[in-house]
Amino acid sequence: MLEPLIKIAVLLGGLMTAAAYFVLLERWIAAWVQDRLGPNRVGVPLTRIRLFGLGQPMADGGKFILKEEFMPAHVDKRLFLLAPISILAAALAVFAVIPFGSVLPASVYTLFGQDAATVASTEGPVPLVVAPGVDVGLLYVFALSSIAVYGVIVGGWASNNKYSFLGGLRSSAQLISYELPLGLAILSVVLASGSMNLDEIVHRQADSGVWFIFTQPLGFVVFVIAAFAEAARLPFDLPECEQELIGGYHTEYTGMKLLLFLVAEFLHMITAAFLIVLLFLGGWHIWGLAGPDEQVTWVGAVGRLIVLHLKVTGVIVFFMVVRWSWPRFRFDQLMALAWKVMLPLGMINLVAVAIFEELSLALQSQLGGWTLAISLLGSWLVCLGAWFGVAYATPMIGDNRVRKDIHTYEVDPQI
Amino acid sequence: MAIVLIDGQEIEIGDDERLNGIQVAARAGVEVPHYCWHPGLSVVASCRMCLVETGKRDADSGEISMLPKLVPGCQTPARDGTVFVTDSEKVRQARAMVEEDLLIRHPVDCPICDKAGECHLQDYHFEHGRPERRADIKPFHSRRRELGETVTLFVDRCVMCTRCVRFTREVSGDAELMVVHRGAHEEIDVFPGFPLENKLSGNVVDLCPVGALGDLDFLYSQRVWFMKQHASVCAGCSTGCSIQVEENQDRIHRLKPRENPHVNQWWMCDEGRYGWKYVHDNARCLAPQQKTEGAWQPLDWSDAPAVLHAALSGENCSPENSPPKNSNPKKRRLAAVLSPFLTVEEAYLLATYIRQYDENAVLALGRIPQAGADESFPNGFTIRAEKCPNRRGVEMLLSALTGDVLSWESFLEQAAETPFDAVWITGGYPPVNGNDGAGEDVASEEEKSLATELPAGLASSTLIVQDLFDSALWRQADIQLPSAAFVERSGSFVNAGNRLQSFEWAIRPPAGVMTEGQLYWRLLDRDGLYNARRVLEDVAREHIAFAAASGEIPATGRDLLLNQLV
Amino acid sequence: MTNQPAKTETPAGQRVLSDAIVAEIKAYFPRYPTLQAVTLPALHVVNAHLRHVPLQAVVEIAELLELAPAQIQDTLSFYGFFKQDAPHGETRAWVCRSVSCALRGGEEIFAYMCQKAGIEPGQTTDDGKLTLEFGECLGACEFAPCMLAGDTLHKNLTEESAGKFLQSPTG
Amino acid sequence: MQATDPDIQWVEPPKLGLGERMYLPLFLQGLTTTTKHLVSAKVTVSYPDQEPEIDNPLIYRGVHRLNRDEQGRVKCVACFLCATACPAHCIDILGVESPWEDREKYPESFTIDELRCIFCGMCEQACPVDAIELTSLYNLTGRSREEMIFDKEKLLSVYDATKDKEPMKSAQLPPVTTPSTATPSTATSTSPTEGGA
Repeated sequence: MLEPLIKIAVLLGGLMTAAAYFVLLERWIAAWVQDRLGPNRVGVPLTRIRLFGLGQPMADGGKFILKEEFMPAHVDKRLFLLAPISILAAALAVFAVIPFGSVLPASVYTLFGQDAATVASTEGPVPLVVAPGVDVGLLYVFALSSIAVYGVIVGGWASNNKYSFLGGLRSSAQLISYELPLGLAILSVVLASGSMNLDEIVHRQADSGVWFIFTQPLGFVVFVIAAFAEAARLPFDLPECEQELIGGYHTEYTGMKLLLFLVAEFLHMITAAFLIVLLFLGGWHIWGLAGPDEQVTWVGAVGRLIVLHLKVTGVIVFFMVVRWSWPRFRFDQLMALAWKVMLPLGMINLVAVAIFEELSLALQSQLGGWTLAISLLGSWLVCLGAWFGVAYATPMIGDNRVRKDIHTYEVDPQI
Repeated sequence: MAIVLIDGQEIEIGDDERLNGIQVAARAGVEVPHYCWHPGLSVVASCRMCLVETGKRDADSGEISMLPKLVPGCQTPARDGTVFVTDSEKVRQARAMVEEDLLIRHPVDCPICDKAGECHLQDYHFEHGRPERRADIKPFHSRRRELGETVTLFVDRCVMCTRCVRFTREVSGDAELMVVHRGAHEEIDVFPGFPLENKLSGNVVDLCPVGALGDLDFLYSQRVWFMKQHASVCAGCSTGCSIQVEENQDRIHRLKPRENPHVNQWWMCDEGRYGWKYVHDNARCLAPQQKTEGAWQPLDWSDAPAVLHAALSGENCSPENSPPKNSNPKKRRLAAVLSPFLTVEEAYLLATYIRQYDENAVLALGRIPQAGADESFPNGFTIRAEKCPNRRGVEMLLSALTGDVLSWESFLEQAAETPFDAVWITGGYPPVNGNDGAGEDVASEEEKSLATELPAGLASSTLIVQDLFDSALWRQADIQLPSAAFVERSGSFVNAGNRLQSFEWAIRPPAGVMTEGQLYWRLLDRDGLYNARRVLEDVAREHIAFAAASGEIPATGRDLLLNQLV
Repeated sequence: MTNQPAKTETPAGQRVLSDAIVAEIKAYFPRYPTLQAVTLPALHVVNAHLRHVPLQAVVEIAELLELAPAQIQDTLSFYGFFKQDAPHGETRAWVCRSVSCALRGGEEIFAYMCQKAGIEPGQTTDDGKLTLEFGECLGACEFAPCMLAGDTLHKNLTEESAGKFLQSPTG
Repeated sequence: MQATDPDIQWVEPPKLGLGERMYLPLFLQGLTTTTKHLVSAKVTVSYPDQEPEIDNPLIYRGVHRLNRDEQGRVKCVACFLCATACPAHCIDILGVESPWEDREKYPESFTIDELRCIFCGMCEQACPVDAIELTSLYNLTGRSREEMIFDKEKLLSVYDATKDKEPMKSAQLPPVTTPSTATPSTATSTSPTEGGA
């Protein structure tokens, strides 16, 4: 009973701290990309020690907590309060099934190798996931991340403000649209790994030593783009877009309630990064660290932990750099990308993965070691081919003027 | 029909029209630059800016023969077959040369010149002058001398168009201005001991096409491009000159005449020109007040309808309930005095409001301020002795409503016989001790006595007084309502010549003051904001005397006796 | 910077036009269609009697002609002939400085005369006898350099003849 | 506004090539740019620790000053051209007749709301007598809004404080002449473009 509570405490504390420091990291990267220094002045309070600005998250947090809890008069008060709570709860609950490491050895003595006592003991190694062994882990992640959209829509609705509401509407349209390619990409991973348990999926990659990014490059691309959109990160941050919607659904929020929204957003990004790493980048696996969980030593466990978190951090840094690399999509472009590009690519990928899986089972006996090479080559060819094909074939209409040949309803010119 | 050719464009003019080249060109939409020519003055053709090519088209053959030399457009009459060319290279060169010549001796101190922004020298130089300067001119300060109490002369800025000299000789008739040392050293001046001090002196500043003549009242008070112009009507006397109010941020800076051939031509008198100062007087009444148990209580405008209802009908009603209309169970005797400073619309609205309570309410014409006698000038411009703008309008309205016009004096007599229960007196008179700009006290004896004591007969009535300034009436009132000055109102005045001119407000009234029209509009429970146009339509529909006032009123006003048998 | 003109009433006692002058001016009235046309004759009459046209005289002429003083002054100031500040001498002499006379030493003669009389060009001698002025072409180029003194034309001026003239300047 | 409004100018969208449709080349291009900047040298000046270097104080747009003429009087002639040019409407002038012989008009009061000012320098460009100038003083601070409204005395004191370090930008401005000397000089010595002030 104690074990899950400890894990939850560690996870919650770690996630909150991580979110706070990712804010700092985001600001740093934003500054560096713009040739600035970024926050570098807040260090230890009441001293002149600056620590490169590492005290900034504390200052930010303090500021958010001390800000006036303002609630505009025109909002729906219950929903207004419910929205940030629900979005943060959903964002945190996702981490119940996401392994934030591999396993820890069951005994403190298994520092470098196994000893007989451990092997003999009935207790297995401790899995670093709050709810281990959930066989529908991916489904659970999906379900909960869909709940996040409620927070956004409810927040926008409760704000009783057209910009907020527009943000909420955009968010719902965007999340629903991108769940399709996201689902297709995940489906192909499930197909390849044969499980929906995230731990299993990682093990499958670790055991074979071939990450799914190598065998399903197209799926990876689709998944990453869809994950960006699901996390509402630039260039897909249309629900918020400060320039158009002044913050979108959280325009009316201040203080702690705003903080909850912002933390939830960063948690979405962390979730997305974890999923990318777990599904396609081999999770904690790096060549040399493979092996069954039961044989994990302390060195191996810590190594896996570090590898996993380095990968996740790398993906998050990538997220942040991308923010400054590309301009935001227009909403019609966003939808065109989802339905005309991502969805076909996801389908092609699914079919291709199914065929390769079937073929490699069939050809395994005849070709032996070559199976893998052929499968890799084939998947990359499919990736490039599909990409070329879809890019070439997709109708791209940039002209949004009223077409004379299509009947349009008369619009009141006053509007 | 005579046909004149302007730059190849055929313009038809009437047979009895006497037009010169500049006027005909203006009809064709072609502007011929000019300094010395002014439609209200004689032609001297001295500035040479309006030089054009001219010629004649033979009526039979259609052949055009041109004069070899340029002629001044202002001096060339347009007849049938006359040809003007205003855009040839020759004409352009002539204009550039004139501009260059004028600027050689000009101080170019535009930054400190009040005329900058409305200066013909600037405009024409920009449009017709040489793009580059050939002479080595350095800016210098113009010599300056005062011509009189109102006008100052910046000697070196002058282009010697002599418009001002001709004005004093032909329009005002006093001929104070002259050109001394005619020739290369000519200057405008007054004869020593005979300064420019006629009652139209301010007009020479408007006439001056450059910054040579400065209005001492306006001097340096504002740059012209900061001011906004509003067409209005002068309330100084019953001539009702068409004027232009120039204001910036609700502060009047100057009044200028507006061309109106039926009323004031191009001119206005100094009395009107400088007579607006009381609008910004600190002594103006600014807050509505109500006397309760002998003490003054501030009255909120939103409570005013209920309070006025109580005062007129004699019955109380809470401010929450809107006062019931047409309820006057006690049959009180009411009267309203319609000031000659009210617009036609306001007078009509007030009369309508009072008659809701007492259909036989006595309506009287307010006191008519008089000063001296009518004063006419050689060209027909008249300054009237009646120092109010709308006596005719109120009179016509009164005779339409009651059949005859009850004067202020008769009203006071009537009040002395049988006192009224409530009297609504409107004012709007400029301050009693105001001066006409020349320092003279224009207050009559009657005005002075009114300022100190209340006429008998009004003492026992409930008095509602609406006025601009403190007076005995104002102090004795039971309800004091501040009034708006003429530039703050919208409506129409009917001048002594029965010409109705409509105008819109130019500045907003000071904080706390509600204009008469707005107040009456609200008292009558009409929808929206006060709309003088709609009220005038009502008046024109209901009263035959105002029938001519329906439809759009032109900027120059409309003669109410038009098409009427008088 | 500013000189505010003050309106001054003309004291009746200080009138400068004698009855004789007024009568002489009035004699011109029938000869012209309008009173304004008498302006120049009137100025000449006054100048002939007073040897200048003071401002007060302008005011009085204006009264006579029913005009404003400014209108008289306007005309007067055009002519360099009329002096206003002080009367010119009994004899008024114009030495020509136009081309012909200048070429034949008119300016030198003039300078000589001024120096001899002890006055500046345009000034009157202390005894009030003579005023020396530049004149533009007198139309007597064949006698250059020449001088008009009063109504007399002095031809072919030399230092000698000029000196003689200065001793007894008569017009 | 309706889509059929004739005032709308329709712009043809650019035709996307295959590379643009594939997103990848442009994506890499953007990523290259950001990555390059991520590691490049930073331009930030840590202000209180580190004083900024002003390359050319003559073109720096800092706090305003009102210049004085040779006699120590305010140079301004109250022509309002700065107030006219000012896009922020932060200059307020009250012009009156000057008490001096050689000047017609001068500012009785001259105030600049430094909080409203956007330091565009248009007042400096508009001034015909080079009376208003922007100095290189950048550390403009105050404790109240009132303190940041600079009146004539304060603006003149800015001149007194900065005149040694920053000479007037047009010290060679020809002196304003009086009418007697204003007759055009004999030779066309100066080219038309530099004639006058």
